[in-house]
Amino acid sequence: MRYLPLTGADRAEMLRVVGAPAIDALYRDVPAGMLHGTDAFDLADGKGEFQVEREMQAYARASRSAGDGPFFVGGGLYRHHVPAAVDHLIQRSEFLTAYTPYQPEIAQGTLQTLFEFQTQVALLTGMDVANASLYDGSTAAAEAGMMAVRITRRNKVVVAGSVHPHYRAVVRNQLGFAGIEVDLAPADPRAEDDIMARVDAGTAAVIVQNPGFFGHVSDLTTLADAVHAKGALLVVAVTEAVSLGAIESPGAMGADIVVGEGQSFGNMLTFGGPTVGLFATRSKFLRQMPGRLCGETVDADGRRGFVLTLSTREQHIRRDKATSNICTSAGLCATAFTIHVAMLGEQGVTHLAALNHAQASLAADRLAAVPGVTLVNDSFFNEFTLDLGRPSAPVVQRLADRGILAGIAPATLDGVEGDADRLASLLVVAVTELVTEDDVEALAAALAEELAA
Amino acid sequence: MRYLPLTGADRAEMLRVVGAPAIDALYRDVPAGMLHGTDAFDLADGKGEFQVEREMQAYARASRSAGDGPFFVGGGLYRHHVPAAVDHLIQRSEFLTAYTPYQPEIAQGTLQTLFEFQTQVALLTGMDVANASLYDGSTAAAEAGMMAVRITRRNKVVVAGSVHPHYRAVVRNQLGFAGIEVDLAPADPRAEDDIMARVDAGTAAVIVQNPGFFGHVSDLTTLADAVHAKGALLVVAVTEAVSLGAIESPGAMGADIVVGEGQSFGNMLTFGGPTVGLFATRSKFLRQMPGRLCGETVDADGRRGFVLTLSTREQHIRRDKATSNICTSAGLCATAFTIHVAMLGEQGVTHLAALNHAQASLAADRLAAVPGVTLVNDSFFNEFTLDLGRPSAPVVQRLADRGILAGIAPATLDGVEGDADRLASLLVVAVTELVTEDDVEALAAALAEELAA
Amino acid sequence: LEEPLIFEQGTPGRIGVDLPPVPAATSRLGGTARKGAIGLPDLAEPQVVRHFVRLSQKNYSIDSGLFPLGSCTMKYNPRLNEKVARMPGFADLHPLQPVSTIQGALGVMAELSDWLMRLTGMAEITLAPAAGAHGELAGLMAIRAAHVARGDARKRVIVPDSAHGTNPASAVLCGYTVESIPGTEDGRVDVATLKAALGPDVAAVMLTNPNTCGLFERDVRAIADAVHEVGAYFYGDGANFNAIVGRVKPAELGFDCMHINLHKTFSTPHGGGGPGSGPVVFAESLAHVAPGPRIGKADDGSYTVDAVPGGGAVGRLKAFFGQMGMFTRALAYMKSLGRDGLHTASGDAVLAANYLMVRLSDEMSPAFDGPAMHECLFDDSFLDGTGVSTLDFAKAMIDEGFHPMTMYFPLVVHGAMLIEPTETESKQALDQLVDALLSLARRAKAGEAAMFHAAPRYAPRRRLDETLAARKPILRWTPPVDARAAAE
Amino acid sequence: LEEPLIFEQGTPGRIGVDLPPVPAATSRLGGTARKGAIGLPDLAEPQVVRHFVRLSQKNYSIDSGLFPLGSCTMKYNPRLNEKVARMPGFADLHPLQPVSTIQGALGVMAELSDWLMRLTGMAEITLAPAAGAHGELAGLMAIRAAHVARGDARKRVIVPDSAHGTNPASAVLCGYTVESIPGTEDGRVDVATLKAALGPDVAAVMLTNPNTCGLFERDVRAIADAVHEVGAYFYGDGANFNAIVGRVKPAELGFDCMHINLHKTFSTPHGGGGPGSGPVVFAESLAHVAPGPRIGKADDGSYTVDAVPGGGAVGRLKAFFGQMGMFTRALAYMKSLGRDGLHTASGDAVLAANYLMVRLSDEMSPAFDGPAMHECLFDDSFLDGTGVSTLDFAKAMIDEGFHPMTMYFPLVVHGAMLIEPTETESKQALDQLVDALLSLARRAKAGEAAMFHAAPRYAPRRRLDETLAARKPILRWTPPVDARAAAE
Repeated sequence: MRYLPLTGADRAEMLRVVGAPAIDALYRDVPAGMLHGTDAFDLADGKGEFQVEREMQAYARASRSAGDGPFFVGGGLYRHHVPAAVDHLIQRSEFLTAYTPYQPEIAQGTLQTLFEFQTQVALLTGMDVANASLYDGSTAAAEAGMMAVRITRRNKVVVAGSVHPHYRAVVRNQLGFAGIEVDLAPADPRAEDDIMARVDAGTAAVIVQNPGFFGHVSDLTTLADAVHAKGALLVVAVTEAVSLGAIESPGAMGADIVVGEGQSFGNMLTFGGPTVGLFATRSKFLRQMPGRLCGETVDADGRRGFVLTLSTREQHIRRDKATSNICTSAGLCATAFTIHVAMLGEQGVTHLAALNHAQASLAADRLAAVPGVTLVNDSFFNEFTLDLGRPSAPVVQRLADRGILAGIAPATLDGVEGDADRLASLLVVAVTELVTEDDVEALAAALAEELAA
Repeated sequence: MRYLPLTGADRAEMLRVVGAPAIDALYRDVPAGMLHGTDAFDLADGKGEFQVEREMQAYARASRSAGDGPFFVGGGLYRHHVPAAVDHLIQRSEFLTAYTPYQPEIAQGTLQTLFEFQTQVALLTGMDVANASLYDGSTAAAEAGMMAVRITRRNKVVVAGSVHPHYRAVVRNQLGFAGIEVDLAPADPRAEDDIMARVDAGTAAVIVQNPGFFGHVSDLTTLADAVHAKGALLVVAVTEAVSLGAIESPGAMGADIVVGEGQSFGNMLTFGGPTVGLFATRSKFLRQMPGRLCGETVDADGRRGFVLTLSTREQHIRRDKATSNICTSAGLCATAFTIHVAMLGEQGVTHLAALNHAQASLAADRLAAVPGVTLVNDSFFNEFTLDLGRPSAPVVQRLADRGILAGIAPATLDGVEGDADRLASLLVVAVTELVTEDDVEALAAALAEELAA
Repeated sequence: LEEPLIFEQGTPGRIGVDLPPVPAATSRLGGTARKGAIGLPDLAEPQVVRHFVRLSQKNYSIDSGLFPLGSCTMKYNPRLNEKVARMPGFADLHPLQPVSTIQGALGVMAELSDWLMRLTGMAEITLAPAAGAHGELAGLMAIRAAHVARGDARKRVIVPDSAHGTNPASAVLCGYTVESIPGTEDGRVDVATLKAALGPDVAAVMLTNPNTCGLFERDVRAIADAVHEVGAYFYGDGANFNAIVGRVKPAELGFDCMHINLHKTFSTPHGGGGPGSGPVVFAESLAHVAPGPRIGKADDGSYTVDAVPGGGAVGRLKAFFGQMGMFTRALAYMKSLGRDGLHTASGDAVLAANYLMVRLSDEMSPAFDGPAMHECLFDDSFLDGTGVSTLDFAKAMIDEGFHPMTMYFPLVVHGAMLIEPTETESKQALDQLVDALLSLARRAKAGEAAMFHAAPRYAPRRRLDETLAARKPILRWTPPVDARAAAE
Repeated sequence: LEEPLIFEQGTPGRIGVDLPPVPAATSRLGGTARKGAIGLPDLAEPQVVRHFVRLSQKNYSIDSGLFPLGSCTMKYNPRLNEKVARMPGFADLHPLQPVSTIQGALGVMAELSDWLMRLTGMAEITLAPAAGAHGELAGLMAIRAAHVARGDARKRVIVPDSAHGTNPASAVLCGYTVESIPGTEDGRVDVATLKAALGPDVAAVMLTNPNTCGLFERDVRAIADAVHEVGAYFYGDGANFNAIVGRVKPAELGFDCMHINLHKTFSTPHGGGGPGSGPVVFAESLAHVAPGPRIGKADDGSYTVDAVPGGGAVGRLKAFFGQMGMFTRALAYMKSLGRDGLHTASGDAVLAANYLMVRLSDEMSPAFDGPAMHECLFDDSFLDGTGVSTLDFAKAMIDEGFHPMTMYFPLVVHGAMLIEPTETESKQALDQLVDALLSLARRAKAGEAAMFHAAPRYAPRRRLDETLAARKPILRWTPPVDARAAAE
């Protein structure tokens, strides 16, 4: 077997040294009858590389990948161009096959990268500090809720209707098991929420999303003041990190904690995972922050170096007193994020954001001109909501059958509580720099036909 | 522009240091009127990465790649499985972006790899020494002819009908310009050549191919003796390196020089280039050998190390007295070869060869059973010739239109002199480990239909 | 050459990514347009590539040498897996596409689920958890949901003191209080101690088997019986499943659920700390409350996304379907090895650990008797009186060209050194490690403490001041003061 | 850690590539089946990967630092190009497929040809040559064929003594005798000397422009006229085209043909010594004898493979169509830069060389006055009396973290040091190089010769004994004697 370097002779010699007659003898602590040979498993035997590749390729070809035609699906994952250098670099053995940098002297590559990641996230979100990544945006949102509960010693979290349905479901589930009350405002396609009506003296945090799931962008300054006036924290979720290049940062608008999905930078869609959870906050909340942190220090010769730090917050030191149970981060995805943002730089991030916004704006105008279609949003970044005037899910399916992935019918999503009638006719459309004018025309034409039918 | 790090400010400061008013001023030695701006070029301006990728992808999709369906084309390039680790490793910056190892202290990676390559090639071919690669098999064959002329001080080279038509054309062209007589035996689909009839006292070398272009494998021992008796050298070309795992080595059969195409190990088809030219010979001919050589030595601390050596044969030292004009080798392709052969090892090379041969043998039986088809070869490795009893070129085209790439119609090839009538009906079919039984059935069925039509 | 931070290399006027010009369009940002600069540095592509290549060269990795981190399972990461994960049908696929357009991805999930359930003997599975600790949480949620469903909500979770820190942390996150129980002299759970701790308010006992001392909990069946007797569930921490995969079915050991670390047992890369993937398998006892996603098959053979058992008693664990990029890698790995290869792999891993344990015992002090499973544990008693600590010993390994073992874990052993070689190291590589460690142990005993204290000397950095880092945290780059002043 | 040869790591019984079993089939090998073992070592995949990762770590590369090898043009190699070259429509394509199935590849060749002809102002092209020297040969063959076609076969080729060694070697290969002419005091061809050497038996004059001293041959038009006057052809060595691309059209300089190194000017990677690609462009004067392959376009817009001009007076240069893998990379590069980017790139390359020349002149001795083109040349007079040679100076650069410059080339300058920074280095990187070189020069002059003689000290190897290697060549591994004895 190609991955196993021991030969029969090696095994015999090693067993001799160990003093065991056979490998099975080393399993003598396994209860009788429970140590099996291969026959006990109704599974295939090993295969050569090209056979496995062929089988996996067959699966890959059984899906319609995003690049196969017009594509407008967003909803928390966005199809952006990732420069070839990013994937090249994260495949370097030294990044790909290293472990968590517990031995900093021989892990400065990973550590300095994480330090740069933390800085980039802090800059983009307008916050003081960021951690070295969490699993994804949805679990980061849940962690933020729990952190707010720890900080405020209150036990209720309010989740706005602008928040991604999946994020809502994750927050409700995770906080629910932790014994925290979760007040979910209904889905809010028209940004009409009066979220403050749900905030009371027991509220630890209000979680909003910007741009919202339906695309709205909001100035959160007033909301932040109102939340703070109630003694609660404002948590802002950002599911499209590219928007931070065009929209005022959550930090500047008064957020206490910013969580986000960083997939847009450096990471492919990959069917939704792995991605990279962003988590940033104010310095004063640092020690209540979950997740890994990388910090600057000096070595025995006085040279600058980086280490994992403040691990007294973490489970491997604090066990049941830890700020979170998180052990694994999104290291490699964070590395990809860091490299892509480094390549873009100030100019690139702002240009990319402007390009996305302009293309989306043009596409919205074009699609709103299709008879029967109404543009729901007065404001948006690169994703907006259309009202088709009829149930959108069947339309989406028929367009998919024609080779066009038109977007998301929100009524079909887990976690999207709200006015079912109002939701049923909506279509959430994302337009990134990879969408061409031809793609928009193709969608407009097909949509016109479907709606005329 | 993303590849150019100088900023406007950098340029201004550098021009100040240089004492030039503008970059154009540095071109003052260019004759008047011949220094142009961009307008002088009717070409496009620069584009972003995803735009370029899209344009190149459009070209890539305009071809029918080998993996898109049944595929039986060989003729000097073979579609084998290359393990993913090979391509991963050769893309490492330290291999990919290094130069020729002129500074051995910081190029031991490339040098040790080349030393291992030379050893592998020597072992596979059964020769004493091998160089660090030439451009490809065809130019290696021409180099062998010229080397034989240098060694024997004779001026004629005989090329057998078993040799690949393109190799024949290259040898004739290159040796012709060098003033060497080239005697080309006609194409030899049935291995009936009496090549010795062309060998005389003025003959420096006889070049044969094994397995031949049409697939025959021959025991060359008797031929080697006869060639040597005439005072000439036997040059054996091997275009399918995998065959060396199953067939007695050319060295063991008496070859003086072995040239070959190493693409089968480690390299994709890549439309025929770049590939890797193999060149091996006897120790006594070492100093007449063309191309780069890597040798073992020690460093100032007595540790083993590797350097380029015997460069007094080469053009950068000897100029017009060099053994060849070659400067660039196939370094990275040779690295891929080395890694793949290292992964295969003794067991893998022989197993792979046996697998190719067995699958080809079964496929030959199946295809020979198609009405109207005759198997021309009594012996072969993984490629054989069928006689379709009618012109093969139109059949190949029609099968291609049906999605099956059936092989090569040799009559269409540049350099394939011979009996046109006999050649016209032939089809050369290659079967590697990547050809499935379904592929063979598909070809057999389609061929039966075409021939019945 | 030192490599500055990317922020110290930027110069305005450069670009690393060329983009088409922005077309004229109506702004829809309203009043929210960004007002200030972000503060990111501008570099060209060649500079960024060189920066990260140079940084990478400061890392040790499994591809550069043996990485015997106990409990971390640093095995070889096949390159085929990387190639497969990047096939456009997996990498360029969105989970919110219509189900008819994601059949291949669902097929991978279905086949992966099948492999994992057959290997563990379990009845149900969720692929959603993003990592092992997330899987623990998912499993505990199911346990809580099961108790709640039968009107028997419970409070306590019992965890042996040798467990990973994630176990108690996850239990707390799930609303439980945690009780830690000490192990026996021979490094295992004491059934009597456990029984004494059990009671009707105990929701679950979490057990890692093989445990973090590298030992198989030979009383696992008795423990299971005791746990079940009080109506509690038996949670399996599958972090060490690699020792027994293809040989032992955790369901037969009595576990009600278990998470599996795809990045340990099934070779997906660690990537400097993640991403991971932590599917959870469930026995029949918990199948009725297993969380989603759940892939089914329609009559026409197409894959479906089915409703979650128990009416969603355990809700969504994570957005979308889980770590698909890890699923494709793990499935490619399982298909490559097959049941025979997996059987051989676990055996080789155990053999290698025992070989190290026996050979290293010449100079080092094993914490417990064997046989070891996939890893072997030493305490620091062989260093007594040498002035060399476990930390010093580990740092000295760096100068010998090896990554150190896991230090000071598990907590139950003084100055613990936990060594896990995995099955993908050759005997030559194991022998090199043995030679280096034995030589270091002899040098420690010979009074060369100063050398150990000075280690590492041949690494990109000498020992780093972790106390300083924690006392005065610098967690991000900030522009130098003069640059800020100049900008004002 | 030292890395043994792969041959020293093999153990029978391992496999690095799993393959399906061999089906039963009739052997068709006749009597030729291999009798003995090949002698290759058996390793598992993880061992092979680690071996080559470790070897790679002993290499310097453009991605790890500045690589100022004059005349070699070590510019950044974009990763996009690698991605493009691996698209299945290019990488998994066979040149002997029917023309209808290779339209995309032919399209790439057609567009690449178009770019190269427009950039050079030339009329015809062949993409076949595998490298620059191969291109030289192709160009000379065309010249010979043109002379032969008009019944005027000639014997001599004139080459300046500063030329690359490939120039005379290629001319000899093409059946010519070579005459070398000395340059002027200012590093260029002397028109009078050249004219004196010309005669009716001269077939061609080969000129590199910019030349290997990094200077533009300002009399190129006068030279061209003199060459043409005697009925000879003017061959352009385009190795240094990168200095003038997008600014100067070689056709206007009077060249009849010129080869282009795609791996220099157009960013395809050097790969440790290749592969290269050396297309040749031809002016109208030689278009009638240009060798193939030649891509045409049919009325329906499809691409065709056309007959070669001149009835094949120059025959096939190489099997198949040339280095497609380099064509795709070079075309991706040209499309990325565009005419504007190419113009900027050549200007930046020239600016960087002049900047280095001026700044280094503080301590080092330029061989000639500027302006330099893409590279700058120093002689070793600044080292007179220091006991430090050009070689010592170069090796000392290694310890400073830089790859040395080209040494002892061109031959026309004593102890030559040829420095080519390229346009892909930042000003910061250039300044670092300047600082290091100036410091080294000062240390040499300050009498620190011993440090130079001992260099390099911080490389994977110290200075290697090249004399020993050449005197007793060991060009391959052979099994140790005892192993061979044991096997007998």
